[in-house]
Amino acid sequence: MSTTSHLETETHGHDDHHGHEHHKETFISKYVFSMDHKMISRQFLITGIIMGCIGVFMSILFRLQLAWPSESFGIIETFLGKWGKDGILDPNFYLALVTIHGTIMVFYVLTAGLSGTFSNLLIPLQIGARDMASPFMNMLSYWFFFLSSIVLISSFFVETGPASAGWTVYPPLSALEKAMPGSGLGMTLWLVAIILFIVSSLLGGINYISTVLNMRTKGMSMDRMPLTIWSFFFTAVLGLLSFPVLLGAGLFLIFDRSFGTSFYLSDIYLNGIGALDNVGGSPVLYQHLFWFLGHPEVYIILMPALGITSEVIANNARKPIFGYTAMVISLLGISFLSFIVWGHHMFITGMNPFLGTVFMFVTLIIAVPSAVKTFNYLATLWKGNIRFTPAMLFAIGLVSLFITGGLTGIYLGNAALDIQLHDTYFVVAHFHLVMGSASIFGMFAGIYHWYPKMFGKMMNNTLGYFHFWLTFISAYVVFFPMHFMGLAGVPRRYYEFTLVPEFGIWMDVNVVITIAAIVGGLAQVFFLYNFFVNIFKGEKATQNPWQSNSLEWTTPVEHIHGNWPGPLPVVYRGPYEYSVPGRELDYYPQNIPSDGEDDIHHTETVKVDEPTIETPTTEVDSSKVLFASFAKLFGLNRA
Amino acid sequence: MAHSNKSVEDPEKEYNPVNYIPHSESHGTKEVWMGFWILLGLTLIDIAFYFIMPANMLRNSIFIVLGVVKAYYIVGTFMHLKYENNKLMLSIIIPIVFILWLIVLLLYEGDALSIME
Amino acid sequence: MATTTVQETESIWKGGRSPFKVSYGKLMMWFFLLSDAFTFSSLLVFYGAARYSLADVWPLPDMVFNHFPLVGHYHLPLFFVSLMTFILIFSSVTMVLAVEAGHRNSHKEVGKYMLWTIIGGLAFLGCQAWEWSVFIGDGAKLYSNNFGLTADGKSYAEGLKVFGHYEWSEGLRTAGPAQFSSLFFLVTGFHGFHVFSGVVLNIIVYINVLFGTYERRGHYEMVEKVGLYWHFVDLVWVFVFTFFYLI
Amino acid sequence: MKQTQMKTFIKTGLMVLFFGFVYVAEPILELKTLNTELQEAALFGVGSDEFEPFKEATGAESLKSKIQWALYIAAGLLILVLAYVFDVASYAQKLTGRKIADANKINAWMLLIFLGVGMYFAAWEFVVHGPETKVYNSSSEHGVDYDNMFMITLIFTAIVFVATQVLLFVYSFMYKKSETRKATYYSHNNKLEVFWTIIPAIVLTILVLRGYAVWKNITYENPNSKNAQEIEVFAYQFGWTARYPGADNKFGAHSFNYISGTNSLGLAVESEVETFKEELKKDTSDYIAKINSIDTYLSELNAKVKDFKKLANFKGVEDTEKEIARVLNGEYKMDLELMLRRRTKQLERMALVEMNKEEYKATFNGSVHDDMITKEIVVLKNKPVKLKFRSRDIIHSAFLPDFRVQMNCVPGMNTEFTFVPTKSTDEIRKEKNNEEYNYYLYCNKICGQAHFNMKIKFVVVETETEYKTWIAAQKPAYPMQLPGSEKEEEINSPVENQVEESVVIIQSNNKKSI
Repeated sequence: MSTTSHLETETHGHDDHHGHEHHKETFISKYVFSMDHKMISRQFLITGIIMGCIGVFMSILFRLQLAWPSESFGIIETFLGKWGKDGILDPNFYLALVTIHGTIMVFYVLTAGLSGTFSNLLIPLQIGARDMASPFMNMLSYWFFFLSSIVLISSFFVETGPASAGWTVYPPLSALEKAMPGSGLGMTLWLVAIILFIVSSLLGGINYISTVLNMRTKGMSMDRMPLTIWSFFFTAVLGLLSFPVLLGAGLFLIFDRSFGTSFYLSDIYLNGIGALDNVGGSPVLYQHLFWFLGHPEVYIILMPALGITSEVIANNARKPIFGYTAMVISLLGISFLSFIVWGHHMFITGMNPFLGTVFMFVTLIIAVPSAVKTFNYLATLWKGNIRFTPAMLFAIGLVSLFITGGLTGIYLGNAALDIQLHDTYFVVAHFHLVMGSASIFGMFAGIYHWYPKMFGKMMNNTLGYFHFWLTFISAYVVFFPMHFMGLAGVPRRYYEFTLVPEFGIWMDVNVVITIAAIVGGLAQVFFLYNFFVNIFKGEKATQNPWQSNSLEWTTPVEHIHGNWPGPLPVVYRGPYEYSVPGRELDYYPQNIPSDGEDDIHHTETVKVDEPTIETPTTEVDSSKVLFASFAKLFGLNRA
Repeated sequence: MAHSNKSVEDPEKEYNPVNYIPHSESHGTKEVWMGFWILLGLTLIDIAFYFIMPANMLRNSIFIVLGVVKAYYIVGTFMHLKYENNKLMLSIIIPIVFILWLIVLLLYEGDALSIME
Repeated sequence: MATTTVQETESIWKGGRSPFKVSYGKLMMWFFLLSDAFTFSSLLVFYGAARYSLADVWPLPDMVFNHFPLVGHYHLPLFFVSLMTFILIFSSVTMVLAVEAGHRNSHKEVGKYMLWTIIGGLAFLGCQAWEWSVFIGDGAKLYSNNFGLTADGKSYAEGLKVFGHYEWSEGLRTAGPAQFSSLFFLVTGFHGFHVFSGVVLNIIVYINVLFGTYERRGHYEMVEKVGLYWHFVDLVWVFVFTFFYLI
Repeated sequence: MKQTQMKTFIKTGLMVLFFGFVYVAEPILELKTLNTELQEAALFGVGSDEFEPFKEATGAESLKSKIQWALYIAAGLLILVLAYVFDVASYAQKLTGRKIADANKINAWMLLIFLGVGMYFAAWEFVVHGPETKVYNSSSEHGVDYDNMFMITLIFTAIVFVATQVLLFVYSFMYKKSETRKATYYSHNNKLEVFWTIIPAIVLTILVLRGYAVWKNITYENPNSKNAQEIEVFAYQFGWTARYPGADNKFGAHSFNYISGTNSLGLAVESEVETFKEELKKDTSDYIAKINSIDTYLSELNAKVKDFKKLANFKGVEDTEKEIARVLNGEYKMDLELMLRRRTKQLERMALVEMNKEEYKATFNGSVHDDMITKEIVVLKNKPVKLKFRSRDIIHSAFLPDFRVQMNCVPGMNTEFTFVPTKSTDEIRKEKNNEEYNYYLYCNKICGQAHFNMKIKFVVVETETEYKTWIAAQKPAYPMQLPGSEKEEEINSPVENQVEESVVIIQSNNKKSI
């Protein structure tokens, strides 16, 4: 590119943004208002980790209450002040802790911290782009997220306390200021924070989608994209289509709260006030709109973790991921189905029971693509040559947790079984395993795997192993017994269980769970130390420490604007060509031309790209037919 | 974008997808005015039905169908989607399925709510 | 790139180019609009469900939106809102013409049509302001309204003729479902907010056109992007018109 | 890992531990001084109630909690030491070049051990906690279907669970890294993939169809729905009341507009409604009067402040000044206006209903006068019962875990659940070997601070005579007034009583804990 074009591009900045190596950077433009996707991903990650610490700490505080109800804990008074007088947690604040723990973990850690971080880091690097399509919007996306975090945290310093109607903030509880203290200013701040978050996710989402579609480098066809990119792509689509509905639901709720409308309110008599003048609304409609977001949100959380796991497992097992096509189709299937099943969260909320039947039918279909993914992971491990890096261990942990938590979904998706299990600890166990722990594990796998790329340093493996084993064991000890509590009908969000002998028998289990939770929380110290100290003191990373195929490892260790110093790499094959027969090295980077084939426009020779051990058969393969129809639909061509 | 077009033409230069702006051709103003008259006509038909027919389910469905037809002309002609790549078309239109599903279920639910009250 | 069409479709997903043959900016605008369509859908679907559940008591829209400026109390349902629709569609047309002129790199024409579009948008906003003020004057509040009809009111409404003079006396009207007015305010307000931001964007683009920014850049894609947004606003209005006024 | 780095880690850990120790030790010292204070108090005869709750309790309790914290910190230390030991090994390996510990092998073994131990504990859980879970121990008719459904699902999922977990960990172990072996290049097998797509699909179809049958029979096609005994369950923050339809088997009409201090369920009792209307009218005029006399109110408040200042009642001064601020910034007036609007609207709504005179009269039919309001729900064994749920303020969820019954109570909406109890309270007591055991209906939807204590006793009696005696002992809440007779005085609002009760429990609970 000539200098004139540089000048031109700088005058209208949104059109071009790469090749700025000579561009002078101040501290602010490099570290604070950075438009470089790698820096933004680091910002997302660190904010996410800080929010995660807050969220986990809160969970430990309320676990203390559950294990030793009405026992005094100095730590509770130290941190919560008037809400923990004499070291005893206030019942209202217990609900606030539960609510904010949920909100932080779901939105701030697992949506922004996981998908925000890795989408930003990996999308440009793995598809061979200089940066995101619009770096400016990318920056805005982070800063909206940051602002949103600040607003949410600030609700702790409100006199009436933060929102405490559960993370789903069902009206009328969340809509009536007099129904509980947490529904006052704290709730307003919650809504403001979530709306800012929606803006952030929207800006991020459209950026990720158009980057993936438009900015792949030469040869990076859709079927050569790493599964991480596929999962980020679908995640972005889910966020793009579902968050606006939450915006609608939130708008109605704000109007109900502040302007006296009755969208969700009807026939209410409040103690101390009398009959309210709201008639004709329906709280069930809020639940519909909320869960139209809420269910895809579950997959927004989980899918990036699954994508990261695919990459990490294939890389460390030194094998191609088993059934790439099936993996993509099941991601697509999960994304599609996640939009039409939201009602399984409301089987017994007064929704028309016939709709319950409809939702049950579509819900259980989701188990099929999930099962396919699991089996494919197992087949990938089979006859591999597995290297247990901490990332790999976390990926294996994810698969294990995903199986355990996913299977309990079959119970909850069944309307009949949900009658007993709804809102009990069974639900808590289910979603903490399948989307909580599993996604956190995916996030850790990603951090351990791409840390060398993010910071140019290596993390310490030993600390990583300790971190993994303690976290893994405590995750199971915390959540596995909860299934049994739930089956016995122990309701969630109860401040204490001692008042009823029926639930009192679970006290010893509660103690075990709490101790495991504390151990699990402390185990994160290993990670935090490992993470933050190695940024400065870690061993310098080599360019491709994991002998990986994908493009991000072809960039220099030191970050530069525009990612590649020379021209963009050209891609010749899929990302999972590990242990290709006849090759000395057990990996085959995507950008290395194979012999006798350096012109990618030759469609005939592309066949060489996919060496299969199967002998070509003439019979029609049904899955190929399925893929072909998809391919036709989206113009995907496997040459 | 002058320089980007250059880079597309010149294979030696690095290809830059960001600056890729396809040659957008003008489809003339004829179709635009055509679209305008159709929309106007449909709106007038709406109004005609409004005054001629008594309010019932059939009339409502006519309105909805006409609304969808109007949407087709706005999106197709004005927003140019008819002339865009058909994959772009599909990726915009397919997600609308979810909205339809939401509409069907919530109308059903609204009906059920009215019975319950 | 002298390839035949067949080969081209085969290789468009191969990377190194846009598979949709659009720039990233336009793609982003499309996806933003898709997202926004979901926002509006959630509002309108809620409207549908609420209206369905209150079908028996829902006020008749033609008994409410039957004013026309300067003519006084004559029963003119749909006339004013048709005018608003016409204004918005017309501004959409001028927007397309601006885009089309942009394709021809005709600096002057783009400016001219942009100006017309801005005027159309402002006119629409003015109409909406007038309609709101009449609506509020009739007794609509965000949390209540008096558009329900008593038994007498119903027979009076049935007897009303188009172009006929009318007067709501005591006992004809009563409290209607609050959702009627609150949804009207919320949805048309949200739409009006979109129109307003569209006008602001149009003005920014217009100023850039006047300064020749796009001429220097060599293409008028910005006009196209803003145009997409503007048409989307029009699209939403089609449905607002259908659901709030017609049905 | 560099050893220096490890050292830093240990150092930091020790620092943290040191501060932790100081944190723990500090109150122990404090406690001594507290004790002397108490002794002095005893010596010089200071009233014990002044000191009692605040010193002694916090001291001992916080010591206890500090000890717990000390334990956690000790656990943390153990972990640190382990990390150190482990890392010395790897450092020594680097130094000597000999393999002392192969992390890859260790982790592979750990995974295998984890599988074994984990499976053992999973089985242990099933054996030990399984029986506590009420599966195959339901007290209702549909509970049997439910349990069968559950068992089928459990069998399918357990098989998949064991198989996949075993494969996952065993494969991980078997195919751990080896220098001599190369991974097998095996990227896909379409037949296999189709196979494991179809198998789950078939299994899930079976589950869905069965689940559909059970769900349908419980909810919208419940055969018992027509002939069931109807009981209305009314939820409010934080408690429940039940209403029995009485001899005529018909519930009287109700409206949330009619809810008043003496008519907590908002029943259409004409006398109640009339008096309540008068009350509301009085309220409205009161609010109007208050709005009109804000200035006098303000001067009253100012006078009050002066009085309090004279008395040196700082709390009073503060409160009154707050109130003055509220008046000055208009909040006071806004609140009053809001309340006025609410009352006016309520009256308007009541008037709207009254517009149709005949229908309005018809709502006050006789069926309300034999309705009985009770503080517990009593039903007869083996007789279908239909619970009709209503909520006064926010969403609650009626949950009877023993019966596999749950349904949300939504304000402005009527929900219901029909089921047949098959096990009486006596039977379950015998079964549990617990004479105190009771069925309860709990709240299972987050609803505020006393959510965890919102329950009502649910009794299943064995015989019809028992049921009849109980019913006979209940008095109608609003008996038919014979013209000229006095209204019964005793009937208080059961709802209000219950509310106080639950608040009291919270307070006593907190006291106990302090």
